[in-house]
Amino acid sequence: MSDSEARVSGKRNGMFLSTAVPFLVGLVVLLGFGWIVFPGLLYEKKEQPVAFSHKTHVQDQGMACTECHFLRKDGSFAGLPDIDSCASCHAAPLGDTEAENLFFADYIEKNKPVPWLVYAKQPDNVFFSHAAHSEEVCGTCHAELAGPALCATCHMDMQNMDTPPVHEQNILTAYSKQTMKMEYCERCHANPGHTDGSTRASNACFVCHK
Amino acid sequence: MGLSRRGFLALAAGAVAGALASPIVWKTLDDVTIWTQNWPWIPRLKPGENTFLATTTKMCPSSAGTIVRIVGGRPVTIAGNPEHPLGSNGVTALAGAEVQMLYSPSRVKTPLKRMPDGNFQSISWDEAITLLAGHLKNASRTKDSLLCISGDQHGVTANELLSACAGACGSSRFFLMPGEIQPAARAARLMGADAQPGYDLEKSDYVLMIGANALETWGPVIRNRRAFAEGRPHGEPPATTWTYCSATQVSSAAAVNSWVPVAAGTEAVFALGLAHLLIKNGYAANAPDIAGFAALAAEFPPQRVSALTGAPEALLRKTAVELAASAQPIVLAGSQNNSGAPAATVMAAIALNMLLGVVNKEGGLTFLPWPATLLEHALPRARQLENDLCAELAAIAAGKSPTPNLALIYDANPVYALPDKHKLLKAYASIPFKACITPLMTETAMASDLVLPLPMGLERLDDVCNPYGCGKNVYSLCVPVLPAPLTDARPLDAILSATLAQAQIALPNFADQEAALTGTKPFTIRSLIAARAQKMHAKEQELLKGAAHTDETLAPVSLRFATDILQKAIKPLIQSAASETVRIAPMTRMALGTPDTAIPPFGVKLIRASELKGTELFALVNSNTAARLGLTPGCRVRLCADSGASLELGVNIYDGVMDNAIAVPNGYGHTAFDAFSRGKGRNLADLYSVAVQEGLGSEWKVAGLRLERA
Amino acid sequence: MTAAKNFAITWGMVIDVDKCTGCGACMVACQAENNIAPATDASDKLKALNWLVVYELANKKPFPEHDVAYLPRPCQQCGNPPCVSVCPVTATDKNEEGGIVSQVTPRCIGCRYCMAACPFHARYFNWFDPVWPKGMEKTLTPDVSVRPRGVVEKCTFCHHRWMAAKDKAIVEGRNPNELADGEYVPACAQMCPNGAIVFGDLKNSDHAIYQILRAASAKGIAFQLLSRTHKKDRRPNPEPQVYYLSRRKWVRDLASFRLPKTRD
Amino acid sequence: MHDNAVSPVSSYPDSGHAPRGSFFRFAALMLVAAAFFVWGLYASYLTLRNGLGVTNLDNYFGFGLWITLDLAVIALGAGAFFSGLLFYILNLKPLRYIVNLAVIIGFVSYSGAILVLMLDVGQPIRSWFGYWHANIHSMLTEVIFCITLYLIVLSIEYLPLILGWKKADKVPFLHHFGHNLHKLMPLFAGMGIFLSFFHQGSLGGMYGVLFGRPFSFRTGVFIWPWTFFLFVLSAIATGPLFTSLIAAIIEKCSRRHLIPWHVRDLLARISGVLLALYTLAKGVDTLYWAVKLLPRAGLDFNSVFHGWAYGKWMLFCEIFVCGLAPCVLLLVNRFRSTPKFFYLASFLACAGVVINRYVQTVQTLAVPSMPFETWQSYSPNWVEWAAGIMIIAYGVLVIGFSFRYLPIFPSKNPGRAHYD
Repeated sequence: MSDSEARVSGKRNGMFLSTAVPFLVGLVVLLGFGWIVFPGLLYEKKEQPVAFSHKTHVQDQGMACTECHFLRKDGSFAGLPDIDSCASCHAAPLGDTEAENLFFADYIEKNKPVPWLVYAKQPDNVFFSHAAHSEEVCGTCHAELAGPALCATCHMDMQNMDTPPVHEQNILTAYSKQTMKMEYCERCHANPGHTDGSTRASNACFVCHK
Repeated sequence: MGLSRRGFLALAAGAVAGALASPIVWKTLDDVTIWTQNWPWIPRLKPGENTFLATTTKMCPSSAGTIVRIVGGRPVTIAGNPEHPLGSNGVTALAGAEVQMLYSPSRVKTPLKRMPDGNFQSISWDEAITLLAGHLKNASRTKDSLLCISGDQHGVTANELLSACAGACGSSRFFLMPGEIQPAARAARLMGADAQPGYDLEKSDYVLMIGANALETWGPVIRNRRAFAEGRPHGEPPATTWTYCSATQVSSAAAVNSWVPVAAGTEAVFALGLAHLLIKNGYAANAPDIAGFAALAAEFPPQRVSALTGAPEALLRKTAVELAASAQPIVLAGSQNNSGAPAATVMAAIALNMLLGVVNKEGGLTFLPWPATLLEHALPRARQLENDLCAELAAIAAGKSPTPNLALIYDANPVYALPDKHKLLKAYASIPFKACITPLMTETAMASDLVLPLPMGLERLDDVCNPYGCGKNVYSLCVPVLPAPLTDARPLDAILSATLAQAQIALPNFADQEAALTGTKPFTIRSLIAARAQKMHAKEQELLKGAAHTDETLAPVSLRFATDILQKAIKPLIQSAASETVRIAPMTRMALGTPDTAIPPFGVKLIRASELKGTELFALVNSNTAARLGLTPGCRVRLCADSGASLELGVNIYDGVMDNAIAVPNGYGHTAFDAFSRGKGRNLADLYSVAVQEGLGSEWKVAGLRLERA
Repeated sequence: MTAAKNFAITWGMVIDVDKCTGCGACMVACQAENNIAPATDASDKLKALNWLVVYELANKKPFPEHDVAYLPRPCQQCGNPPCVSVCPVTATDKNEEGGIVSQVTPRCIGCRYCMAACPFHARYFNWFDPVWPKGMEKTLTPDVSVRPRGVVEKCTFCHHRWMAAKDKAIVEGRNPNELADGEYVPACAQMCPNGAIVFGDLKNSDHAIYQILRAASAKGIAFQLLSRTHKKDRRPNPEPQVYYLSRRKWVRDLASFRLPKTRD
Repeated sequence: MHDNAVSPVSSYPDSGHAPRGSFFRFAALMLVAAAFFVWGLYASYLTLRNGLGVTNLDNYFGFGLWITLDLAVIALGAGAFFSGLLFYILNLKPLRYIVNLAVIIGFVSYSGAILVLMLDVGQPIRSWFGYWHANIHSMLTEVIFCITLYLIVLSIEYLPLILGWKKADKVPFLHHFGHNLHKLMPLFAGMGIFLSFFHQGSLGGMYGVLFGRPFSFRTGVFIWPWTFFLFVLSAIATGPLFTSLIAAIIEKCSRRHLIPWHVRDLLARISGVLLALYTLAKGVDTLYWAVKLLPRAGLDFNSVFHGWAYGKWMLFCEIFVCGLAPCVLLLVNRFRSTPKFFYLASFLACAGVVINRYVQTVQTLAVPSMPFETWQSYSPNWVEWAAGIMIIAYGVLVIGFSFRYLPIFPSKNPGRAHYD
């Protein structure tokens, strides 16, 4: 190659080095930051006020889920039990675990409701009817969604968790990491298989918004 | 090798590309958008279990049975209790706001003592009780030096406690705030019935309301409106006929069969006009002095009635014909500003009911026996209603009766509600020490020396007994829906018993031993209620769950027309009706609250655009009167009365007002309470003065109304 | 110009104007039920936020022929809603069984085009953030989200009460789409002391509203707001699901906008 | 300074080498504009911080001064796409003097409109929902799409002018980039024409489809009510006139002769024809509306006008004073060539469009929609005026700086990048 061509190719190599490489460096750094570091920054991690163990209650004590999470007579969902239903068994400390003593001192004796951090908390403008998503309704076609399996479609499988997972709350939206977004609900609500009259599901706005 | 400018630009471009291809931009945009849907400064909802508690509203004069919805221990909304005899599915606009009023900004939080510089300083309950006990002890030394004013028009237990306390301190000066019941009781007594006139609207097929706005503010309005609604199936011609006589064609006038324009204050003349027409076509009552009454009625031929009241003759005759034609007619009469008509008005109405022969009949005028008096020293209900607060304050002002040393005001707002501010409130102000037991910071509380917080209706145990206007005996309880009051408030029995004990005055005991229940302390609301329930053969547990006890027994009466008294009582009405060229037509609406509640937060949006603009109040006149008086829409006038009081208002044209009438809304002009009421418009009560007639109680009227361009 | 959408269930209202005394209990109940903030000064009626407003009608005659009537005006839940077609972000739609026009405030961008489209003025904008006196936010019901500033809101026939009634029916093993008459009633219909507001499924003959409306229409005393009568008016009719009754002709004429020439 | 005869040389603008007017005059003007801009910013801060309740808008008048201003500014900014059409597509060479200014005016009016829309929309952060949850039936969706896309096109058209700045021009890459971009202008002009035609029309369609509002409702063809075409026609008729007006103002301020008269004459003739067409169409539409549509909606011509603020005088102005009169002035040679009449005609035509936008926006909402309602009135408060004037000040600033530092008008100096 003549030196002019070398110079040109060198110039071209130089040009390649001085533009493409920084470009790639910038690209990779930001991609890494964006996909790995950034999501973590959005969430604020908090521990539950009481280290409640589902495993002890469900497996060791053989309690049924519906003893605490049940549908009331008026169709509304009881959600998390109030302090009185805990006190019905925990009138006095039953075991000697440190968590239970704390729970007893801070809440039972003061009859103060436990400020649980709800993992699947929906914002105020969303209405979710547990009655409409019961076993009878979904179970007719989905045999696999029996009992806890049905709950596990939207909630974390809590029944054999010994310590409650860390609650991660988005600092902007106040949603928790497990809060279902609309597209997750639309897996069933917008699924033609459900809205063709075979079920009562509908994707109309006011079915879920209030 | 340092970064060249080109290198830096390339790095930046790569970074931008990397950022765009990662969630940094898009997730943040999505989250910021969701942030706008859940702004932290917007109140959050709190879920909870729905429970419902039945109670009776004490805040609203309708005394209706209500059901309070409680979500996770928090009362949120209120609905009607259809099972309650005075209730229905609905509630009034005032009762509907009762839950929100629990959190009204003008709630009295702690006992307050007025300091020398005029400001209030919050003190402890012990300090307050000691202070009050001291004054009570001095007052008990001299006779009749304790003045008690109670705002509880519809209950008995609170009044019994208060009057028993006054009795224990040697004073019989216990007064209820002026209302519709006092003149009615006085008229009944004068006509030979020591009982409370009742109106069995449910079974009546023709209800004539002279001045009494029974579908808005007069009597137990929810029960009245249920009776009204039951008689009018949707879309069909009404099975019952309601006629409303008033100066303004508002509220009830829109739904009744016919509206008859009758000037405020001339209701008695209209009633006598009807009596005359009835007697002329053969109606007679077997009362002894029918002849005298017939002669008096004859002085009111239709032409004179029309001239005095402004009601067209044709409508007077039509009403008389309809009255005669109906099977179970009933005539109600009352004042148009809901604060007590002159006795003559109710006497004329009772006379009409006598003529129509509906006394103590189904669908007619039923006389209800007075509730029993349980405590010693307590004034019987009949005597409580004879005491006339306006007459008493007028006497104090005139020096005819001694100025009390101590005034004890319970759940009442006389400083705002009473007329004749120059005379009556000067007398009231001359009382050296005034203690006010009230849930809200009213004008009276602001003018008091000691303010004691009383729990709101939904926070205390109280009772409702035969509210004036009901047709049969009704007794029901106001049950607390909260475990404890939201402020440091104490119920009346706690305050009085602690004060009397501190002042070493013996707590009044049950009058007759039979009522003395085993072991319960007599001077408490709970035991009084238990005793009364037992006397009435009512089930106390049911009452505490919000059920009401009803009793159909009526007081046997033999009525007479008492024409001589009626003649004396009607003279001033005719004299003022003839002399006035233009008259005030008060307009009262339940939505704007009572003097004790002022305008509830949810009532503000119900204020009519033609009534209030910002803080300026507007009177309404029809086009004829406006032309005659030279008023143009939006001009400002000053209404002046002989008593020297004056009111500055704007003027709006509205043809739903009768001729020569200036319609002024009631319930404005508050100087206390909170931003929902304070400073809005003017207080119509200021314009009224009081004329006291011997043995006939006091009459509110605007003497010598003059109009000046402001 | 779409035709009216229809559904198996059509929630509707019949308001008997002849029984309304303008007391405002419905407006108070509506504010309490739907978490609407109180206002310290509402004399500017054009900025006051209510979902239901009671209009005062007059027959424009001088005293003594003057007559007054009160007309409560909720959202008419139109069968052919002028507002739904104009919303740029589909924040409002008539797509749900029951025929209630939904208003999803988390999606509304506050452009207020639907307010311009609605001839009944049934849509209200949050000009400021809602403020309750300290403590009064404890009386918020858990059924309706509190709306921030910058969004439009409207009467929803207390849609949350329908959802609660359906849940109760499901738990009791009944079909939630066949509710009995009165199981689902908006707050205004329940709280009206004169029973002037009748609510129910217009298509369900066991609901009282069905007979009341038929009888009234047969007698020609039922009317609808803006129900125009000119043959050649090719504008689509909003077809409200709210009907009114009045035995007084001037009320029917005034409110239903009959043409002067074609008045019967 | 002006010579009647149209001769190419002598009227050749003396741009390029002569200094661009004294810096002091320029700085003074820019300072005044900046002051108004800051005042507007304060009003915007209040609106965004406290909520739209600080304005006089209410539940009857959801649209007020800001929407009227938006529509007027976008209509008058139509000069950009229309002169783009004439120059790039129809190859009317003389327009090369004015096409760059037209683009800048277009950019200013659209970006200004978006600026004020961000204030006027209750939840500006959610405005991207217009794309994400678009409702294809709504005229406003089409407006949101086309206005934002056309703003991007305008920015792309504005970019080469920016790159023409002395300092930027020195960077070879930018110089070439700007030059190549200039070659693509016809493509962008074409896109601009398509987008503008639809959103100018949809802005009119927004009012025409309101079947709840008899004042603004119109029948039409397929899905477009007649107001769709009226708005487009009025926009392209007055756009170029507005551009000539701005050009005249710039010449007056900089005391320099920039655009030869024959360019303005050409624009005037085109606008005159279009204005005549528009006025005719507007007349026919008003007649049909008054005679046929209103009676069918239970109204008559008199019942939709009220008092001074919503009076018939504005309709008279729209059609005669600002419609017919400017047509005559623009189409008759004798008047067109005398600047005084030309500028009067331009001003009247533009004023006519502003009145039309005001009437369609505010009067539509003022007419009582239910028979038992009464007329309501609206008057903007200082917050709305301040934010409105901010847009005008923003325009003055951008045009001022562009004129001073960017090669808007073609100049003799070969060294400078110029585009014709």
